[in-house]
Amino acid sequence: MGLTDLVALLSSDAAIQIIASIVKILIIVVLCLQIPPIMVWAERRAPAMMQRRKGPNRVGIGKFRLYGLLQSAADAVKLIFKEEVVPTGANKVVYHIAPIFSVFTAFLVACAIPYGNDITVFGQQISLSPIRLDVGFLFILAMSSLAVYGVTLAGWASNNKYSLLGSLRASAQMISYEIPLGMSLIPLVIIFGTLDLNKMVIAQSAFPWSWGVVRAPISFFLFFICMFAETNRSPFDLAEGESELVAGFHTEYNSAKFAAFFLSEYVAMFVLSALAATVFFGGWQVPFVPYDLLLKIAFGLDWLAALVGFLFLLLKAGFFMWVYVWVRWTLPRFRYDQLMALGWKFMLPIGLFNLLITALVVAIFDTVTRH
Amino acid sequence: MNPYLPVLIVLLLGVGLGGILSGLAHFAGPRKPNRIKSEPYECGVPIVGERDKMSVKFYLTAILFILFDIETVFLYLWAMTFRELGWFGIGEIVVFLAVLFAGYVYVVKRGALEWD
Amino acid sequence: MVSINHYLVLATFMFLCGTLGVLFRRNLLLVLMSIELMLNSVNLVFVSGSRLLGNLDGQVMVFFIITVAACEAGVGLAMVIALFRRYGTVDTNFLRILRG
Amino acid sequence: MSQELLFYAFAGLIALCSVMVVTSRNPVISAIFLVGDLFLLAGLYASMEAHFVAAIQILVYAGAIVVLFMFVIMLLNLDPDQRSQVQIAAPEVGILALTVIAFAVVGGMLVFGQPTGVSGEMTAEAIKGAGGNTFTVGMVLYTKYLWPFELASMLIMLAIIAAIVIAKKDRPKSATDGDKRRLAHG
Repeated sequence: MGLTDLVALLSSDAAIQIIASIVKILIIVVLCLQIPPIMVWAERRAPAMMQRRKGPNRVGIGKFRLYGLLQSAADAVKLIFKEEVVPTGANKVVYHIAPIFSVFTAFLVACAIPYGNDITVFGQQISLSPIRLDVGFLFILAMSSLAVYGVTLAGWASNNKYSLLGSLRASAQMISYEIPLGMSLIPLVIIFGTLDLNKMVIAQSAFPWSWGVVRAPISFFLFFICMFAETNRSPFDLAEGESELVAGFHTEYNSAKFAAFFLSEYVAMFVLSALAATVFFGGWQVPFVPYDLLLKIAFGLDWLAALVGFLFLLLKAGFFMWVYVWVRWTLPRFRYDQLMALGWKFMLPIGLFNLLITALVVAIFDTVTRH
Repeated sequence: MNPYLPVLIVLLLGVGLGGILSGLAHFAGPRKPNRIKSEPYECGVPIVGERDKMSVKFYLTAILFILFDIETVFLYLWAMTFRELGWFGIGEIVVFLAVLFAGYVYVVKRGALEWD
Repeated sequence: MVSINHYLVLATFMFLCGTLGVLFRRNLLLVLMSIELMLNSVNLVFVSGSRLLGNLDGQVMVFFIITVAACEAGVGLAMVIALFRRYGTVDTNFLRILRG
Repeated sequence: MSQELLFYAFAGLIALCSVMVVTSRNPVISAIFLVGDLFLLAGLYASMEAHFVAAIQILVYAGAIVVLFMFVIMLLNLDPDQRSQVQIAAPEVGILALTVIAFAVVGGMLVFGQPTGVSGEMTAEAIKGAGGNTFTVGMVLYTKYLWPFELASMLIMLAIIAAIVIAKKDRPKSATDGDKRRLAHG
């Protein structure tokens, strides 16, 4: 095969799409790999700030200490070179595949978020969410429901009572809050009439008064609580309440396998933050600057406009990531019965109520505008 | 291009990455296992008792989860067709939810959601 | 082109696996899982039929089957738990003895 | 061509997973293979443009039903099956023989021809034009299958009640919340 053939093959429409999707996926995966180090750093510096102490500030390159940012990198290297200890009596196969389950579900969900409006490359329309499906919404819910397996299997395979109890608590909590999570998003499907996340972002427009949070405030309230419960974060972190369960389901995991759980947990946090930004806060829309105007400002270059939108999405998601850290160092932990009661007896009825109210309001609005 | 092709790529990549992390754990670190080190963690004391049998509460939570999950899926489908069905759809879904809500009230009354 | 025969053969094989599991496994949980396998093979036939005939009823039917499967799994596993609590086993051979 | 290749890959894996579900000695391994089976089936559904069914296959089947199985396996904390001396009793063998014969007949029929039927108009293109797979499935469900849909709610409600009646242990009546509080405070 000559060089010209190769060029012809690579510039065919299908090839451009496939190469583009591989590039998109790699970008998102690399982005996701950056999240844990940055968040670990934030989770050390933030409480230090709140408690008037310094936090990690030593590790750096020569004289440049970068506020201790490299501490996380050092930790990552350390984790990889630790000895792996598999507890006796563990189910070896399941013990080894549980972290894999956690990691790939987290990445699948992360790739389904729309990171920008469609752009045109070599005459091909390319969507800026690596996985773009008509049922994108259901895809995200489906894949995040698979995340339970990583937790359950890890706890079961470790042959440790703390692990088992922690994993059962964590998975019961995750599945309990999946119901209000799913239910809180239904009103938005009613309002925007689509399951495609990018279409939802476009429908929200650049103006905050037509964003999801204004149109469905109760939904946002429910979603916000579920964000914390789904990721087992404080104040709902009983699954790893260190005072009673050592470390929860990953008590027996160490070295790089622990890092895998760590990674998927933080990616899951990022995904929920990005989902909140996408569904309730206009996603990649720049506030008050409609996309057409943005395109004009960006000299008509759609990739530049998309990049700006991408940065704004990261900013919005980053805000929620910060809220995660903030809440962790502010609120005390719930009790398990309180957590379950909150999910089943408070959020579920409110979710149903919210759904019916939204449906009624939309239906009345439609009926009125039609006449 | 098939829209599911990226799903496959991400799946392979994710599994690969997880596998690499698992493999690193195996090969990068030192390996000096001994009997005491690889005992299940019990705060440093000899293991007490057996692994507990879990409470049936977890099972009850899971079964309720399944049934309400199905309901959520029905609701998603309904939300998609909401504009088309209008008031007729609302009537349908109100009947559907009323029946399920009766079940929910039974669950609460029966105390299946109490954790103690 | 993948014809409907391909799907039917695959579904047949899955159904056969499920049947074997139901008939010969002694663990009640495995029996229930085999039933799920059989239900899934039926779903596969429904979806491929729906595509062949250009008719969405098949997909709606799959939805109903999944609903029924969820209810079946819930109640079936509740019975497994009740049996285990009373007899301390989920072995079908043992449970058959009780029939007298 | 690539479609066929993909189908054979998926079908092979599905067949393998199905066999493993039935033959594994450890129920947890069976459940993991069942998840694999469901995942791959969702892939096949997606390749047949049944996007909605593919999504709920994972959301409900893999994400909920098998989780329940997993919970029960952990709840019972069973030992892996002792190599079961497969009990071959007459009724089972009879049923098996009948099933195999039935499937042989089906297979023979498949060799000689393809099943056909009255074709409807919901081809892949028509569905795309009518608002996508999810929307059209929803319309069929909420108009043509109105009564089955309402009956499904009854079924779910009954399942909820039945599961709780069967599985829940009754608490001794005396230990009401008030009593417990009194006990807790001495």
